[in-house]
Amino acid sequence: MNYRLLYFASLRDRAGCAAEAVESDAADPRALYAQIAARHRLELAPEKLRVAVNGEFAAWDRVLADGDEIAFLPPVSGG
Amino acid sequence: MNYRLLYFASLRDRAGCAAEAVESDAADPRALYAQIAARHRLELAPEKLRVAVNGEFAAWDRVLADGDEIAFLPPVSGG
Amino acid sequence: MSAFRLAEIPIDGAALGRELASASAGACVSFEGWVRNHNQGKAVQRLAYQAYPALALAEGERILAETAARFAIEQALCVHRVGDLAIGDLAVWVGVSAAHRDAAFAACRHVIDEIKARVPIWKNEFYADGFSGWLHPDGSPVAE
Amino acid sequence: MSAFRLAEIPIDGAALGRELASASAGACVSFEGWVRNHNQGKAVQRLAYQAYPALALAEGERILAETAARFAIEQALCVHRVGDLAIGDLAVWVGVSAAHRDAAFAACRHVIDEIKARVPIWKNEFYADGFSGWLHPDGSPVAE
Repeated sequence: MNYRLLYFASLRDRAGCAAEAVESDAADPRALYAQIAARHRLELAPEKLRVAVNGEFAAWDRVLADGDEIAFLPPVSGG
Repeated sequence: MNYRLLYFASLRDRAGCAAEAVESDAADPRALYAQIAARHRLELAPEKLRVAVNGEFAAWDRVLADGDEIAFLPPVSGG
Repeated sequence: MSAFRLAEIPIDGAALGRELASASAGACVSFEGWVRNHNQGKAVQRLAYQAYPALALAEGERILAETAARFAIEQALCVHRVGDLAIGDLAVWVGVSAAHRDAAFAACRHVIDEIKARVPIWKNEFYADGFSGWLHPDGSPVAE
Repeated sequence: MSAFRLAEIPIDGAALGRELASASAGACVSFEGWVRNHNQGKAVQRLAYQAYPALALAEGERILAETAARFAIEQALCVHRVGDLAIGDLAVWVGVSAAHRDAAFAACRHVIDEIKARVPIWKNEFYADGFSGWLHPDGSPVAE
């Protein structure tokens, strides 16, 4: 399936881009993160991240659909 | 002795003036208030008031000196 | 300039906020007291504040000094209006800067509570029914 | 206009305060987060905030709606900067109006606490030693 990935903060620095299109057989965010973490050598463990799908927070086992936009969010630090 | 009295809020309305000079034999604020309360028909009991002498809070039994400026202060309501 | 001030003209909160500016402060909390159109169920049309200036300035300054000693803040300022005010007018402004927000919130709250309880300033409310009344700190009318 | 906003240009706290004006409000509490020249013992030279705009706006709006439901307030607004900021710049502004000050203080504190904990905005601090780092909500560096 085709997904669009968004990267923020330290993940963006590590991935070297703010967004990318990926083709993947991962069916949920957990499997998808394992793939991209290996490819970009991301070191933040999933327990430290939150997931968003199509602009809303989502669960790690959410079933993904073709064309979904997925973001893995590092701990926030606004304010 | 000669005192200068300052009036504020409801006491000013009742006394009909913001300040007045009085000659009195009262030796402390307690005795002085009894005299002026009778003259101006002030109805606020002394327990509801605070005393200031020469611009600082003072006790009801403070010994007054000739020329002192005395204010009897109703409960405040700023803010 | 003193940290506690009385103002006979409108208070400029933005200008006061700039007086608190500091490179080492991360938080600034301000409180504004506005003239409200009602109190204890009565419609209020306007207010007048009367102060005992010499004592109000001394007591206000004492409150700000006590606050600076008690909380981890950088600076605290307070300005209180006197004279005639209309609905919506800014009656009192308190601003506190600090490295962190815990102290800024706590100190700002402390200042306005103490100002209301201790500073010789009196509020006279003028009501829609034509009556007026001096108030206690809790907003209830003075018996006299 | 939305109650929660992201700003790429300097925040005008005075203009935001005027949006809160109300004849029935007696209290207005505002919080300003300023860029501080130090954090956890390190000298900070400047900051950059990065946001996930779609989700930040939705989550910020949710926080303000929850706050309005939970506290007796009239209105709550929040604006957060994104992009590059210098020491002393206003990074986040929260303002709350209410009939009484208890609710205004509590709600303002609640908003800034929740914004810091939940809204997808990230702070990158640039240090005097030439290094930079993304931060956790508690101000400590992200491990990666």
